[in-house]
Amino acid sequence: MDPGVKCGIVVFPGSNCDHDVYHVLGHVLEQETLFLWHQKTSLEGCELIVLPGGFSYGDYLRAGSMAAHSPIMAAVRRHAEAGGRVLGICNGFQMLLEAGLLPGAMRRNRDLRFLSVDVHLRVERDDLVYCSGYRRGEVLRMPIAHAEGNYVDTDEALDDLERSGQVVFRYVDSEGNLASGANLNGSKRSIAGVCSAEGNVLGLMPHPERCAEDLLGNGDGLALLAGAVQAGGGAELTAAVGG
Amino acid sequence: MTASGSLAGEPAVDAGLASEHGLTTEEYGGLRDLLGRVPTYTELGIASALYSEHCSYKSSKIHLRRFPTRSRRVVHGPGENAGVVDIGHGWVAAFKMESHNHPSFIEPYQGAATGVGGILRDVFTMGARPIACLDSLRFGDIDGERGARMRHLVDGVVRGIGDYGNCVGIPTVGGETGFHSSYNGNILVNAFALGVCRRERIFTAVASGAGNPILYAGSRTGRDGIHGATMASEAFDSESEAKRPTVQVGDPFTEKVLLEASLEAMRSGVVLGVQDMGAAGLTSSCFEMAARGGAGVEIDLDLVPLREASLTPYEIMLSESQERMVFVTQRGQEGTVVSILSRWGLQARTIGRVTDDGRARLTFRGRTVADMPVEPLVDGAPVYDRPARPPADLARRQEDVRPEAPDDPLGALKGLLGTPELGDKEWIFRQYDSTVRSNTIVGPGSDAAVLRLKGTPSALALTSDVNPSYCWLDPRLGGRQAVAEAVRNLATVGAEPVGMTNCLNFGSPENPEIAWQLRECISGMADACRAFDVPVISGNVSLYNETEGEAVRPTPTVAMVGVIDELMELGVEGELNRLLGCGFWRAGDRVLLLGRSGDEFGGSAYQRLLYGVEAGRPPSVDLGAEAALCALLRRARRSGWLSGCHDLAEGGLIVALAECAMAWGLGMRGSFDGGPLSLFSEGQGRAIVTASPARVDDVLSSAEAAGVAASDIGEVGGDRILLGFDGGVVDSPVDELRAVWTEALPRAVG
Amino acid sequence: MTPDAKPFVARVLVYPRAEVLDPQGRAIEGALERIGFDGVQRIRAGKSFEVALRAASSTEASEAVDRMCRQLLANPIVEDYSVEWIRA
Amino acid sequence: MTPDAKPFVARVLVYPRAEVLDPQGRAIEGALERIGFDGVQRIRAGKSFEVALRAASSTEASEAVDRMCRQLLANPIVEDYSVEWIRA
Ligand SMILES: Nc1ncnc2c1ncn2[C@@H]1O[C@H](COP(=O)(O)OP(=O)(O)O)[C@@H](O)[C@H]1O
Ligand SMILES: [Mg+2]
Repeated sequence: MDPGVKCGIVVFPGSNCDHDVYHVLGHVLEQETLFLWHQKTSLEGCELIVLPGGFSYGDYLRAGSMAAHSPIMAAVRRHAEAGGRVLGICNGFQMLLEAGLLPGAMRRNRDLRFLSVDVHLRVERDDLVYCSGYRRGEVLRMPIAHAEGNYVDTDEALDDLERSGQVVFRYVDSEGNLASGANLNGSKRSIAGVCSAEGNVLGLMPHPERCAEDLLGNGDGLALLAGAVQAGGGAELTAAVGG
Repeated sequence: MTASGSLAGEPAVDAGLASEHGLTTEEYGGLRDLLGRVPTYTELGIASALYSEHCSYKSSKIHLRRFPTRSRRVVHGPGENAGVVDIGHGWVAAFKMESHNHPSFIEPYQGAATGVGGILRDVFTMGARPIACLDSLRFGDIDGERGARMRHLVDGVVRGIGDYGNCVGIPTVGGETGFHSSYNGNILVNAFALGVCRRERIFTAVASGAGNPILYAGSRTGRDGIHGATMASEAFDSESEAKRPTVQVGDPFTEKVLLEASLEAMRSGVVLGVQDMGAAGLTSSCFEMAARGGAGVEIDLDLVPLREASLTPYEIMLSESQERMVFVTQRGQEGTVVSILSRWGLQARTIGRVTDDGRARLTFRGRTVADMPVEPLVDGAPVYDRPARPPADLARRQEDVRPEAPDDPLGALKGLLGTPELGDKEWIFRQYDSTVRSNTIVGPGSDAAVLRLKGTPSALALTSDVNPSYCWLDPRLGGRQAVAEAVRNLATVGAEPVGMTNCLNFGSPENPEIAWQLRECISGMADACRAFDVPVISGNVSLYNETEGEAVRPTPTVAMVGVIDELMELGVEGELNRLLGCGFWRAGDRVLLLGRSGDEFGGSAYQRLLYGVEAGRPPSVDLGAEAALCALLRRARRSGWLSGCHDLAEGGLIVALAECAMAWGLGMRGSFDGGPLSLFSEGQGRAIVTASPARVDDVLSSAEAAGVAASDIGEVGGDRILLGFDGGVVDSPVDELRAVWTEALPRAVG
Repeated sequence: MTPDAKPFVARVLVYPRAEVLDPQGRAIEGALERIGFDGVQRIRAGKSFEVALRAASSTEASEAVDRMCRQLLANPIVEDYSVEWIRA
Repeated sequence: MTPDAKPFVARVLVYPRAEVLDPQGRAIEGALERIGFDGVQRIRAGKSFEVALRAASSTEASEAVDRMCRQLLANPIVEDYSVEWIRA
């Protein structure tokens, strides 16, 4: 693999996809990858910060709400504000919302049950570093596994989000069409993933790290992580996306 | 010790109180003799827990001895928290199955959740990292008004299992779910967990080295679950309501950090022994750990972290509060463990030490409240050879009831697919995270789940099986069949069985007819284990599953683990998850039927679910023919000949073909040499395989060489199932079958 | 329910029973402490429901709410409930 | 917190904001109807927390609880909260 970026995976008590992300970044993509304990206050020079899935602190209040106050989150915030890459997957996405690094909030899934299934996603942007391996409109298959992935915000906020092109992935059917049957958790406007205005912070509910190897029958998620570790980006990224 | 061990407010101990604790007159007498005095209240509580069926296996021990427990792969057989087998490349797998039937009936959500928690702790106390769970569930009638409570139980159990396993981050990759009115008053919730670790990292629960400290870690001790072990050893009656406060509440977050912290502590090199507090809490963990080390223990109960200060020694020793562990470390090194645990936000505290006098001595506020010999209480618990005799109505049960041939085989097929029993179980398993840890190649919905083993070329396969109707009609045959089906399910993915665990769910062994069922089932299972050379490495017995005299169907749940040595021999990477599943996915593949098809309808789904008849002799199980079929399947898999495989089970050939078609929505066209009734026969030792036309001859000629009947019955393709048989044809769009099948369970659970 | 039913609004509070583990309460205590609230002594975490219903009388309304609590809103095995009236 | 802090107990109620769909409330309404409660008009499903804390004064206590709500107990995008005092 090409020299990419140094990756840090934040481990919160209750994270449980930390090792899965590590496996893809460290072993499949062969990047320098380390775990960052939630009590750290420095990111140790990591350029890509991943907030992994799981049930941080048990998620006993709202998913991600307690982790959002972890000591390391101040450093993650500074990193994000400086244009650094932050990728939140599932519980990590929930943390980014709770920490205010991405707009919106999560409610419990529409039918109030945990959902562990494969879904189809439509790629809404291909100008983000994360999506550089995808084409706009492309349909991906990825697993979801969550109880609180029902994305919501006010209508005005959602309009703003759409206008500024911050919706990155939507739940669709296998043909790429919006359909309520394909939006299993009930998210507003079928939103599955959003980015910050500058495009450097991305959060999504599906798990790209669980579908990054052919051996597991699905490699659709690999390009997302491969994009995330691409060298360069940084400043150019901000310029290219324009915010 | 004198009676000074009694505390103010404690009831006086006598034979009557002992009997309320479930001890027989003889057991109580034996206890008094052992101590040489009247036991204290705390001691009585401890003895009643250790003598309970749940902890002592007093009614089943004598039968369990029949199981083969050794093989060249077995590292630890029964007796540890979980059995351990070698799975190659320097790795071992630790696994076990446990019941949580009674708690789940009382409080389905917490009962099932804490069942998962308990089995996970059994695995990680061995030093193994849990990587997969299975759950085997039996419910009663869920239809109509009368089924309302049962639907509530289904909902609660499934949520409980899901919420716990999902939070800890262990995928639930398979299981089984059955429905039968015999479970109306007593559902079954059996949870299985498997963990892996490097061979040299395995730990055992041993207390050794006089003077070494005993540390308590995890949640504080509360009043919950007091007497759970005793409760699991009693039949239900109207008083069970009153036992409700004994339900434990699970905290999966604490479990997750306890898991990580414990594994880290075990890697630190200072830990000598680890034991979780499961049934009978601190009592069983201290006594069993001491017994294994031939040691004694001294515990200061004032040091046990409590949720409420008012807990008595009796309550402290019997509490079943969840997410608690005991560590024994080298003397002077306890600080290492304390600091690892505290990094994970957990408290650890020294509560006592190991001694060398073989006694358990407990003190509380300056008084000795228990002083008992360890070994005789743990290993010397009574063993009963309960009277056993076949049920009076056995002959009537087994009377052959010839089924009627279906006028409308397609209608009968739809009828079966539309029952919760044979319907799609996705409504259940989509509530379980089945892909976390990113090892799942084949998840729930197939014959066997398949997990890659990172860092090795191999994979593990898992399955859980039993047919309670077969076991009720002929327990010996039913026991055999359960093992045979498990071996066959593993063979469908090319896996060699390496070990088995089980959960024996029966009614009261004090009823001679149930004792007979238990004995016969175990014999049948043991015979089959020998025939297939599969060791039993762990297990659990759950007796007294009955309510007001009505026992559950005998349900000896089998969970089996297999190894695929070289995963890549089976096919190319991107196709493995499809070709190891049991669905048609490649048009043009040939469909072959392996195994001899005879008419077998005793206890069949056809009779039971369509006609309400549960009678006859269950399908015969020819262990030699099964072994030949399984060897053939494994060979064909390893040779990369197969693109899919599905064994024939409930509902027979036509149901199996429908399942293959519904998996990916791809149909088949072919013909079967038999009448309409034979489509539904449950003759054992059969499987459907698919292969590209170029491979058909290889499969057929190997089958011939192996003495396994084989015929080409059709071709994969199109969007219909079209199967000709003697006198007619079954013809249906796959979508129509799928609609019936997928709706069955969601509709039933409302 | 009679045609002349009147509107009532109850508030139902459901908490884990005192002797039962309250993992959520413990977790919140921990989180509050971590973010610097040092005066917190104890958190009990529970559910609250606002139930608007029509009933012929306050007795009937209160009986109905009580039944709801026992049958659905609270799990008596692990939870206690209490009812207050917002509109009686 | 000063040494002469006094004990306070607040009750915090957190409900989905009016304009946000309350799937749990809807589910409970459905379930109540199915089991035969026909007078139910509307259910709001929320959370309640009992917060026991020590503070120097009631003003201080109420400020602390307010901050807890904003920082942790409620998410303003989807939830509203209210505070009542059980022991003020
Ligand atoms: N409670 C459950 N949890 C997880 N998976 C389940 C459960 N019940 C059934 N399944 C899955 O549904 C599929 C069908 O089950 P079953 O008919 O018992 O399979 P088989 O007859 O091959 O043993 C299996 O893949 C099984 O793993
Ligand atoms: Mg099968």
